[in-house]
Amino acid sequence: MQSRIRIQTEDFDLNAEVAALTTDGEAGAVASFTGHVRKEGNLSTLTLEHYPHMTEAEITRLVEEAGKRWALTGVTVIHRVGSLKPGDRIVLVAVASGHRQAAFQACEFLMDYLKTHAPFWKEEARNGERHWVEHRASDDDAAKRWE
Amino acid sequence: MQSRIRIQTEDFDLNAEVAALTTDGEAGAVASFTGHVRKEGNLSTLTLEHYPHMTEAEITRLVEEAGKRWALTGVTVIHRVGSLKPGDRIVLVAVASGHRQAAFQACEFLMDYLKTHAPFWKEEARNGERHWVEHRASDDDAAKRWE
Amino acid sequence: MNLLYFAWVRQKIGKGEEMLNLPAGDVASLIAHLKSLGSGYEDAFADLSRIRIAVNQRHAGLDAPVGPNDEIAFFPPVTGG
Amino acid sequence: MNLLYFAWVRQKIGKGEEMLNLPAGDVASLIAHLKSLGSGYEDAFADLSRIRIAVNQRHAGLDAPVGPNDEIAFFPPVTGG
Repeated sequence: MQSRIRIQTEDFDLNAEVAALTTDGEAGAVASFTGHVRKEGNLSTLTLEHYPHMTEAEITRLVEEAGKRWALTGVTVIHRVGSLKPGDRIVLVAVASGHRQAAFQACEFLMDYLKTHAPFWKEEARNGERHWVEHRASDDDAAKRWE
Repeated sequence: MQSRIRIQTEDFDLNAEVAALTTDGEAGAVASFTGHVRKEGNLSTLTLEHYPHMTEAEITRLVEEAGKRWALTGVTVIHRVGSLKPGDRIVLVAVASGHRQAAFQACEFLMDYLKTHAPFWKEEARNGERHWVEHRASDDDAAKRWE
Repeated sequence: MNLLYFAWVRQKIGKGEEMLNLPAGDVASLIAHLKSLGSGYEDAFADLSRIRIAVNQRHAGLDAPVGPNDEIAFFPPVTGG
Repeated sequence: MNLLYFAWVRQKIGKGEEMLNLPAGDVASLIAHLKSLGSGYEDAFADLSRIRIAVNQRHAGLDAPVGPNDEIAFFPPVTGG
Protein backbone atom coordinates (compact mmCIF):
# COMPACT_ATOMS: atom_id res chain seq x y z
CA MET A 1 0.00 0.00 0.00
CA GLN A 2 1.33 3.42 -1.00
CA SER A 3 0.72 6.28 1.41
CA ARG A 4 1.23 10.04 1.22
CA ILE A 5 0.89 12.29 4.25
CA ARG A 6 1.41 16.01 3.87
CA ILE A 7 0.93 18.94 6.24
CA GLN A 8 1.08 22.13 4.23
CA THR A 9 -0.13 25.72 4.07
CA GLU A 10 -0.98 25.61 0.36
CA ASP A 11 -4.09 24.16 -1.29
CA PHE A 12 -4.07 20.80 -3.10
CA ASP A 13 -5.08 19.51 -6.55
CA LEU A 14 -7.77 16.82 -6.31
CA ASN A 15 -7.25 15.64 -9.90
CA ALA A 16 -3.54 15.10 -9.32
CA GLU A 17 -4.03 13.38 -5.95
CA VAL A 18 -6.65 10.95 -7.25
CA ALA A 19 -4.55 10.29 -10.37
CA ALA A 20 -1.51 9.50 -8.19
CA LEU A 21 -3.59 6.90 -6.34
CA THR A 22 -4.68 5.16 -9.54
CA THR A 23 -1.60 5.24 -11.78
CA ASP A 24 -0.69 1.69 -10.79
CA GLY A 25 -4.08 0.66 -12.17
CA GLU A 26 -4.85 -1.71 -9.29
CA ALA A 27 -7.63 0.38 -7.79
CA GLY A 28 -11.02 0.66 -9.43
CA ALA A 29 -12.43 2.66 -6.50
CA VAL A 30 -11.33 5.90 -4.85
CA ALA A 31 -13.33 7.35 -1.96
CA SER A 32 -12.40 10.91 -1.01
CA PHE A 33 -13.35 13.41 1.62
CA THR A 34 -12.68 17.13 1.57
CA GLY A 35 -13.39 19.41 4.52
CA HIS A 36 -14.11 23.08 3.79
CA VAL A 37 -14.26 26.26 5.83
CA ARG A 38 -17.94 27.21 5.91
CA LYS A 39 -19.03 30.69 4.88
CA GLU A 40 -20.67 32.13 7.95
CA GLY A 41 -21.69 35.76 8.23
CA ASN A 42 -19.09 36.91 10.72
CA LEU A 43 -16.28 34.38 10.22
CA SER A 44 -13.28 36.09 8.67
CA THR A 45 -10.37 33.70 9.26
CA LEU A 46 -9.79 30.15 10.45
CA THR A 47 -6.25 29.53 11.70
CA LEU A 48 -4.92 26.00 12.11
CA GLU A 49 -2.17 25.22 14.58
CA HIS A 50 -0.59 21.78 14.85
CA TYR A 51 2.09 19.81 16.67
CA PRO A 52 4.84 19.27 14.07
CA HIS A 53 6.31 15.74 13.96
CA MET A 54 3.56 14.29 16.16
CA THR A 55 0.97 15.20 13.50
CA GLU A 56 2.77 13.18 10.83
CA ALA A 57 3.53 10.35 13.30
CA GLU A 58 -0.07 10.11 14.47
CA ILE A 59 -1.53 10.21 10.95
CA THR A 60 0.99 7.56 9.87
CA ARG A 61 -0.27 5.33 12.68
CA LEU A 62 -3.89 5.92 11.65
CA VAL A 63 -3.13 5.12 8.00
CA GLU A 64 -1.28 1.93 9.03
CA GLU A 65 -4.26 0.89 11.13
CA ALA A 66 -6.58 1.48 8.15
CA GLY A 67 -4.25 -0.62 5.99
CA LYS A 68 -4.57 -3.50 8.48
CA ARG A 69 -8.36 -3.31 8.61
CA TRP A 70 -9.11 -3.04 4.87
CA ALA A 71 -7.50 -4.16 1.61
CA LEU A 72 -6.27 -0.80 0.30
CA THR A 73 -3.89 0.05 -2.53
CA GLY A 74 -3.21 3.64 -1.47
CA VAL A 75 -4.03 6.39 1.01
CA THR A 76 -3.41 10.13 0.74
CA VAL A 77 -3.94 12.52 3.65
CA ILE A 78 -3.31 16.24 3.18
CA HIS A 79 -4.07 18.65 6.00
CA ARG A 80 -3.59 22.37 5.67
CA VAL A 81 -2.30 24.57 8.48
CA GLY A 82 -1.98 28.33 8.89
CA SER A 83 -4.53 30.95 7.99
CA LEU A 84 -7.58 29.91 5.92
CA LYS A 85 -10.56 31.86 4.61
CA PRO A 86 -14.24 30.87 4.30
CA GLY A 87 -14.62 28.54 1.32
CA ASP A 88 -11.03 27.24 1.57
CA ARG A 89 -10.35 23.52 1.65
CA ILE A 90 -8.92 22.25 4.94
CA VAL A 91 -8.31 18.54 4.53
CA LEU A 92 -8.25 15.75 1.98
CA VAL A 93 -8.46 12.06 2.76
CA ALA A 94 -8.44 9.86 -0.36
CA VAL A 95 -8.44 6.07 -0.22
CA ALA A 96 -7.97 3.71 -3.18
CA SER A 97 -9.01 0.08 -3.18
CA GLY A 98 -10.17 -2.70 -5.44
CA HIS A 99 -13.50 -2.60 -3.57
CA ARG A 100 -15.61 0.47 -3.06
CA GLN A 101 -16.92 -0.56 0.37
CA ALA A 102 -13.35 -0.87 1.69
CA ALA A 103 -12.50 2.54 0.21
CA PHE A 104 -15.57 4.20 1.75
CA GLN A 105 -15.12 2.62 5.16
CA ALA A 106 -11.40 3.37 5.40
CA CYS A 107 -11.99 6.98 4.31
CA GLU A 108 -14.67 7.47 6.96
CA PHE A 109 -12.52 5.73 9.60
CA LEU A 110 -9.58 8.01 8.80
CA MET A 111 -11.71 11.16 9.00
CA ASP A 112 -13.22 10.09 12.33
CA TYR A 113 -9.76 9.37 13.77
CA LEU A 114 -8.21 12.53 12.31
CA LYS A 115 -10.92 14.54 14.07
CA THR A 116 -10.21 12.89 17.43
CA HIS A 117 -6.50 11.96 17.33
CA ALA A 118 -4.47 14.22 15.03
CA PRO A 119 -3.01 17.21 16.94
CA PHE A 120 -4.60 20.15 15.11
CA TRP A 121 -6.42 23.07 16.70
CA LYS A 122 -8.69 25.58 14.96
CA GLU A 123 -8.92 29.20 16.02
CA GLU A 124 -11.69 31.33 14.53
CA ALA A 125 -11.68 35.09 14.04
CA ARG A 126 -15.20 36.57 14.17
CA ASN A 127 -15.91 40.30 14.29
CA GLY A 128 -12.28 40.92 15.16
CA GLU A 129 -12.34 38.49 18.12
CA ARG A 130 -10.43 35.23 18.14
CA HIS A 131 -11.51 32.09 19.94
CA TRP A 132 -10.54 28.43 19.91
CA VAL A 133 -13.01 26.01 18.38
CA GLU A 134 -14.36 23.51 20.93
CA HIS A 135 -13.92 19.80 20.37
CA ARG A 136 -17.25 18.12 19.60
CA ALA A 137 -18.47 15.11 21.57
CA SER A 138 -20.17 13.85 18.37
CA ASP A 139 -16.68 13.35 16.90
CA ASP A 140 -15.75 11.11 19.83
CA ASP A 141 -18.93 9.11 19.26
CA ALA A 142 -18.09 8.77 15.57
CA ALA A 143 -14.60 7.45 16.37
CA LYS A 144 -15.94 4.99 18.94
CA ARG A 145 -17.88 3.17 16.20
CA TRP A 146 -14.56 1.72 14.98
CA GLU A 147 -13.29 0.37 18.30
CA MET B 1 -30.43 20.92 -2.48
CA GLN B 2 -28.63 21.60 -5.75
CA SER B 3 -28.09 18.64 -8.06
CA ARG B 4 -26.14 18.10 -11.25
CA ILE B 5 -26.48 14.96 -13.34
CA ARG B 6 -24.40 14.59 -16.47
CA ILE B 7 -23.90 11.71 -18.90
CA GLN B 8 -20.95 12.53 -21.11
CA THR B 9 -18.13 11.04 -23.15
CA GLU B 10 -15.48 13.48 -21.88
CA ASP B 11 -13.57 13.36 -18.57
CA PHE B 12 -14.42 15.64 -15.64
CA ASP B 13 -12.52 18.07 -13.39
CA LEU B 14 -12.70 17.05 -9.72
CA ASN B 15 -11.52 20.44 -8.45
CA ALA B 16 -14.24 22.26 -10.38
CA GLU B 17 -16.97 19.80 -9.38
CA VAL B 18 -16.13 19.95 -5.67
CA ALA B 19 -15.79 23.76 -5.85
CA ALA B 20 -19.26 24.00 -7.45
CA LEU B 21 -20.70 22.05 -4.52
CA THR B 22 -19.16 24.37 -1.94
CA THR B 23 -19.47 27.86 -3.44
CA ASP B 24 -22.61 28.52 -1.41
CA GLY B 25 -20.49 27.95 1.70
CA GLU B 26 -23.14 25.87 3.48
CA ALA B 27 -21.30 22.58 3.25
CA GLY B 28 -18.26 21.80 5.36
CA ALA B 29 -18.10 18.21 4.11
CA VAL B 30 -17.85 16.71 0.63
CA ALA B 31 -17.65 12.93 0.17
CA SER B 32 -16.70 11.82 -3.32
CA PHE B 33 -16.32 8.57 -5.17
CA THR B 34 -14.54 8.02 -8.46
CA GLY B 35 -14.62 4.74 -10.33
CA HIS B 36 -11.67 3.93 -12.62
CA VAL B 37 -10.99 1.42 -15.38
CA ARG B 38 -8.44 -0.98 -13.92
CA LYS B 39 -5.23 -1.69 -15.77
CA GLU B 40 -5.34 -5.40 -16.46
CA GLY B 41 -2.88 -7.15 -18.72
CA ASN B 42 -5.15 -7.87 -21.64
CA LEU B 43 -7.85 -5.24 -21.24
CA SER B 44 -7.61 -2.75 -24.09
CA THR B 45 -10.97 -0.91 -24.11
CA LEU B 46 -14.06 -0.60 -21.94
CA THR B 47 -17.12 0.62 -23.82
CA LEU B 48 -20.12 1.97 -21.95
CA GLU B 49 -23.60 1.83 -23.46
CA HIS B 50 -26.60 3.42 -21.78
CA TYR B 51 -30.33 4.05 -22.20
CA PRO B 52 -30.59 7.79 -22.92
CA HIS B 53 -33.37 9.64 -21.06
CA MET B 54 -33.98 6.73 -18.68
CA THR B 55 -30.43 7.09 -17.34
CA GLU B 56 -30.99 10.72 -16.38
CA ALA B 57 -34.51 9.98 -15.08
CA GLU B 58 -33.33 7.05 -12.95
CA ILE B 59 -30.35 8.94 -11.50
CA THR B 60 -32.63 11.91 -10.77
CA ARG B 61 -34.90 9.58 -8.78
CA LEU B 62 -31.91 8.16 -6.87
CA VAL B 63 -30.61 11.64 -6.05
CA GLU B 64 -34.07 12.73 -4.87
CA GLU B 65 -34.27 9.65 -2.65
CA ALA B 66 -30.84 10.48 -1.16
CA GLY B 67 -32.05 14.04 -0.53
CA LYS B 68 -35.01 12.68 1.43
CA ARG B 69 -32.87 10.35 3.54
CA TRP B 70 -30.06 12.76 4.46
CA ALA B 71 -29.62 16.51 4.97
CA LEU B 72 -27.60 17.35 1.86
CA THR B 73 -26.73 20.69 0.28
CA GLY B 74 -25.69 19.32 -3.12
CA VAL B 75 -25.14 16.20 -5.21
CA THR B 76 -23.20 15.80 -8.44
CA VAL B 77 -23.30 12.61 -10.51
CA ILE B 78 -21.24 12.37 -13.69
CA HIS B 79 -21.13 9.12 -15.62
CA ARG B 80 -19.07 8.69 -18.74
CA VAL B 81 -20.21 6.66 -21.75
CA GLY B 82 -18.49 5.56 -24.93
CA SER B 83 -15.02 4.11 -25.27
CA LEU B 84 -12.68 4.25 -22.23
CA LYS B 85 -9.10 3.07 -21.71
CA PRO B 86 -7.43 1.44 -18.69
CA GLY B 87 -6.77 4.16 -16.09
CA ASP B 88 -9.66 6.35 -17.29
CA ARG B 89 -12.23 7.63 -14.83
CA ILE B 90 -15.74 6.21 -15.33
CA VAL B 91 -17.94 7.84 -12.73
CA LEU B 92 -18.03 10.61 -10.13
CA VAL B 93 -20.50 10.84 -7.27
CA ALA B 94 -19.89 13.84 -5.01
CA VAL B 95 -22.14 14.73 -2.08
CA ALA B 96 -21.98 17.91 0.01
CA SER B 97 -23.48 18.26 3.45
CA GLY B 98 -23.05 20.08 6.73
CA HIS B 99 -22.29 16.70 8.31
CA ARG B 100 -19.68 14.27 7.10
CA GLN B 101 -21.60 11.13 8.05
CA ALA B 102 -24.55 12.24 5.92
CA ALA B 103 -22.18 12.98 3.03
CA PHE B 104 -20.45 9.59 3.29
CA GLN B 105 -23.65 7.61 3.62
CA ALA B 106 -25.44 9.37 0.77
CA CYS B 107 -22.38 8.94 -1.48
CA GLU B 108 -22.21 5.20 -0.74
CA PHE B 109 -25.99 4.84 -1.16
CA LEU B 110 -25.84 6.55 -4.55
CA MET B 111 -22.97 4.35 -5.74
CA ASP B 112 -24.76 1.18 -4.61
CA TYR B 113 -27.95 2.21 -6.41
CA LEU B 114 -26.12 3.43 -9.52
CA LYS B 115 -24.52 -0.02 -9.78
CA THR B 116 -27.89 -1.78 -9.54
CA HIS B 117 -30.42 0.65 -11.02
CA ALA B 118 -28.87 3.03 -13.58
CA PRO B 119 -29.12 1.60 -17.12
CA PHE B 120 -25.46 1.35 -18.14
CA TRP B 121 -23.72 -1.69 -19.62
CA LYS B 122 -19.98 -2.28 -19.87
CA GLU B 123 -18.41 -4.17 -22.74
CA GLU B 124 -14.76 -5.16 -22.46
CA ALA B 125 -12.31 -5.74 -25.29
CA ARG B 126 -9.58 -8.25 -24.34
CA ASN B 127 -7.13 -9.73 -26.83
CA GLY B 128 -9.32 -8.49 -29.64
CA GLU B 129 -12.45 -10.20 -28.27
CA ARG B 130 -15.38 -8.27 -26.89
CA HIS B 131 -17.69 -9.46 -24.14
CA TRP B 132 -20.31 -7.93 -21.89
CA VAL B 133 -19.40 -7.52 -18.23
CA GLU B 134 -21.61 -9.64 -15.95
CA HIS B 135 -23.64 -7.98 -13.22
CA ARG B 136 -22.29 -8.86 -9.76
CA ALA B 137 -24.51 -10.31 -7.05
CA SER B 138 -22.37 -8.46 -4.48
CA ASP B 139 -23.71 -5.19 -5.91
CA ASP B 140 -27.27 -6.36 -5.26
CA ASP B 141 -26.30 -7.22 -1.68
CA ALA B 142 -24.73 -3.77 -1.25
CA ALA B 143 -27.91 -2.05 -2.47
CA LYS B 144 -30.11 -4.19 -0.21
CA ARG B 145 -28.43 -2.68 2.85
CA TRP B 146 -30.37 0.54 2.23
CA GLU B 147 -33.86 -0.97 1.92
CA MET C 1 -45.66 0.28 -28.79
CA ASN C 2 -42.05 1.39 -28.96
CA LEU C 3 -39.53 -1.33 -28.08
CA LEU C 4 -35.89 -0.74 -27.15
CA TYR C 5 -33.10 -3.31 -26.76
CA PHE C 6 -29.71 -2.76 -25.11
CA ALA C 7 -26.34 -4.52 -24.79
CA TRP C 8 -26.45 -8.23 -25.72
CA VAL C 9 -30.24 -8.17 -26.00
CA ARG C 10 -29.78 -5.64 -28.81
CA GLN C 11 -27.05 -7.77 -30.39
CA LYS C 12 -29.06 -11.01 -30.30
CA ILE C 13 -32.17 -9.34 -31.74
CA GLY C 14 -30.09 -7.46 -34.28
CA LYS C 15 -31.59 -4.01 -33.75
CA GLY C 16 -31.84 -1.41 -31.03
CA GLU C 17 -35.37 -0.17 -31.53
CA GLU C 18 -38.62 -1.06 -33.28
CA MET C 19 -42.31 -0.05 -33.34
CA LEU C 20 -44.88 -2.84 -33.11
CA ASN C 21 -48.67 -2.62 -33.26
CA LEU C 22 -49.84 -5.02 -30.58
CA PRO C 23 -52.92 -5.25 -28.37
CA ALA C 24 -52.59 -4.12 -24.74
CA GLY C 25 -51.39 -6.79 -22.35
CA ASP C 26 -48.56 -7.29 -19.92
CA VAL C 27 -44.80 -7.59 -20.39
CA ALA C 28 -44.96 -11.40 -20.18
CA SER C 29 -47.44 -11.61 -23.05
CA LEU C 30 -45.34 -9.15 -25.06
CA ILE C 31 -42.26 -11.35 -24.60
CA ALA C 32 -44.25 -14.44 -25.64
CA HIS C 33 -45.19 -12.62 -28.83
CA LEU C 34 -41.63 -11.43 -29.48
CA LYS C 35 -40.29 -14.99 -29.12
CA SER C 36 -42.50 -16.01 -32.04
CA LEU C 37 -40.80 -13.47 -34.32
CA GLY C 38 -37.57 -15.36 -34.93
CA SER C 39 -34.57 -17.15 -33.49
CA GLY C 40 -32.79 -13.93 -32.45
CA TYR C 41 -35.71 -13.03 -30.20
CA GLU C 42 -35.94 -16.61 -28.94
CA ASP C 43 -32.27 -16.53 -28.06
CA ALA C 44 -32.49 -13.10 -26.36
CA PHE C 45 -35.44 -14.13 -24.19
CA ALA C 46 -34.39 -17.76 -23.58
CA ASP C 47 -33.59 -17.10 -19.91
CA LEU C 48 -35.81 -14.42 -18.40
CA SER C 49 -33.79 -14.42 -15.17
CA ARG C 50 -31.14 -12.56 -17.22
CA ILE C 51 -33.55 -9.98 -18.62
CA ARG C 52 -34.49 -6.67 -17.00
CA ILE C 53 -37.41 -4.54 -18.13
CA ALA C 54 -38.29 -0.85 -18.12
CA VAL C 55 -41.70 0.56 -19.02
CA ASN C 56 -41.72 4.25 -19.84
CA GLN C 57 -38.18 4.59 -18.46
CA ARG C 58 -38.93 3.00 -15.09
CA HIS C 59 -37.86 -0.45 -13.94
CA ALA C 60 -40.80 -2.86 -14.21
CA GLY C 61 -41.66 -6.54 -13.83
CA LEU C 62 -43.12 -9.22 -16.12
CA ASP C 63 -46.60 -8.41 -14.83
CA ALA C 64 -46.44 -4.71 -15.74
CA PRO C 65 -49.29 -3.65 -18.06
CA VAL C 66 -48.26 -2.32 -21.49
CA GLY C 67 -50.32 -0.52 -24.12
CA PRO C 68 -49.92 1.00 -27.59
CA ASN C 69 -48.38 4.29 -26.36
CA ASP C 70 -45.79 2.77 -24.05
CA GLU C 71 -42.02 2.56 -24.43
CA ILE C 72 -40.78 -0.85 -23.29
CA ALA C 73 -37.06 -1.60 -22.96
CA PHE C 74 -35.34 -4.97 -22.51
CA PHE C 75 -31.77 -5.26 -21.29
CA PRO C 76 -29.35 -7.33 -19.18
CA PRO C 77 -28.78 -6.56 -15.48
CA VAL C 78 -26.97 -3.23 -15.40
CA THR C 79 -23.19 -2.91 -14.97
CA GLY C 80 -22.45 0.81 -14.70
CA GLY C 81 -20.74 2.73 -11.91
CA MET D 1 12.43 17.21 30.09
CA ASN D 2 11.17 19.11 27.07
CA LEU D 3 7.68 20.57 27.51
CA LEU D 4 5.42 21.76 24.68
CA TYR D 5 2.17 23.71 24.92
CA PHE D 6 -0.40 24.22 22.15
CA ALA D 7 -3.47 26.36 21.42
CA TRP D 8 -5.00 27.99 24.54
CA VAL D 9 -2.67 26.03 26.85
CA ARG D 10 0.20 27.82 25.12
CA GLN D 11 -1.58 31.16 25.41
CA LYS D 12 -2.37 30.78 29.11
CA ILE D 13 1.18 29.71 29.97
CA GLY D 14 2.63 32.40 27.71
CA LYS D 15 5.10 30.21 25.82
CA GLY D 16 5.10 27.26 23.43
CA GLU D 17 8.11 25.34 24.71
CA GLU D 18 10.44 25.08 27.67
CA MET D 19 13.12 22.78 29.12
CA LEU D 20 12.82 21.85 32.79
CA ASN D 21 15.13 19.74 34.94
CA LEU D 22 12.81 17.62 37.01
CA PRO D 23 13.07 14.18 38.64
CA ALA D 24 11.35 11.26 36.92
CA GLY D 25 7.70 10.74 37.86
CA ASP D 26 4.39 10.62 36.08
CA VAL D 27 2.41 13.21 34.13
CA ALA D 28 0.19 13.96 37.15
CA SER D 29 3.19 14.83 39.34
CA LEU D 30 4.61 16.94 36.52
CA ILE D 31 1.36 18.92 36.28
CA ALA D 32 1.32 19.40 40.07
CA HIS D 33 4.81 20.88 39.83
CA LEU D 34 3.90 23.12 36.88
CA LYS D 35 0.90 24.52 38.74
CA SER D 36 3.31 25.80 41.41
CA LEU D 37 5.18 27.89 38.83
CA GLY D 38 2.66 30.70 38.49
CA SER D 39 -0.91 31.76 37.80
CA GLY D 40 -0.67 31.13 34.04
CA TYR D 41 0.12 27.45 34.68
CA GLU D 42 -2.54 27.29 37.37
CA ASP D 43 -5.08 28.67 34.94
CA ALA D 44 -4.02 26.34 32.11
CA PHE D 45 -4.26 23.24 34.31
CA ALA D 46 -7.29 24.28 36.39
CA ASP D 47 -9.59 21.72 34.70
CA LEU D 48 -7.72 18.57 33.67
CA SER D 49 -10.79 17.22 31.86
CA ARG D 50 -9.99 19.83 29.20
CA ILE D 51 -6.30 18.85 28.88
CA ARG D 52 -4.86 16.20 26.57
CA ILE D 53 -1.32 14.85 26.88
CA ALA D 54 1.29 13.38 24.56
CA VAL D 55 4.53 11.76 25.70
CA ASN D 56 7.14 11.44 22.97
CA GLN D 57 4.54 12.29 20.33
CA ARG D 58 2.03 9.66 21.39
CA HIS D 59 -1.23 10.27 23.22
CA ALA D 60 -0.81 9.45 26.93
CA GLY D 61 -2.67 9.61 30.23
CA LEU D 62 -2.03 11.27 33.60
CA ASP D 63 -0.38 8.07 34.86
CA ALA D 64 2.19 7.89 32.03
CA PRO D 65 5.79 7.80 33.38
CA VAL D 66 8.04 10.69 32.35
CA GLY D 67 11.78 11.09 32.66
CA PRO D 68 14.48 13.64 31.86
CA ASN D 69 14.78 12.74 28.16
CA ASP D 70 11.09 12.80 27.39
CA GLU D 71 9.10 15.27 25.32
CA ILE D 72 5.77 15.99 27.02
CA ALA D 73 3.07 18.04 25.28
CA PHE D 74 -0.10 19.56 26.78
CA PHE D 75 -3.00 20.72 24.62
CA PRO D 76 -6.79 20.99 24.40
CA PRO D 77 -8.89 18.26 22.78
CA VAL D 78 -8.04 18.35 19.08
CA THR D 79 -10.20 20.12 16.48
CA GLY D 80 -8.62 19.34 13.12
CA GLY D 81 -10.10 17.67 10.07
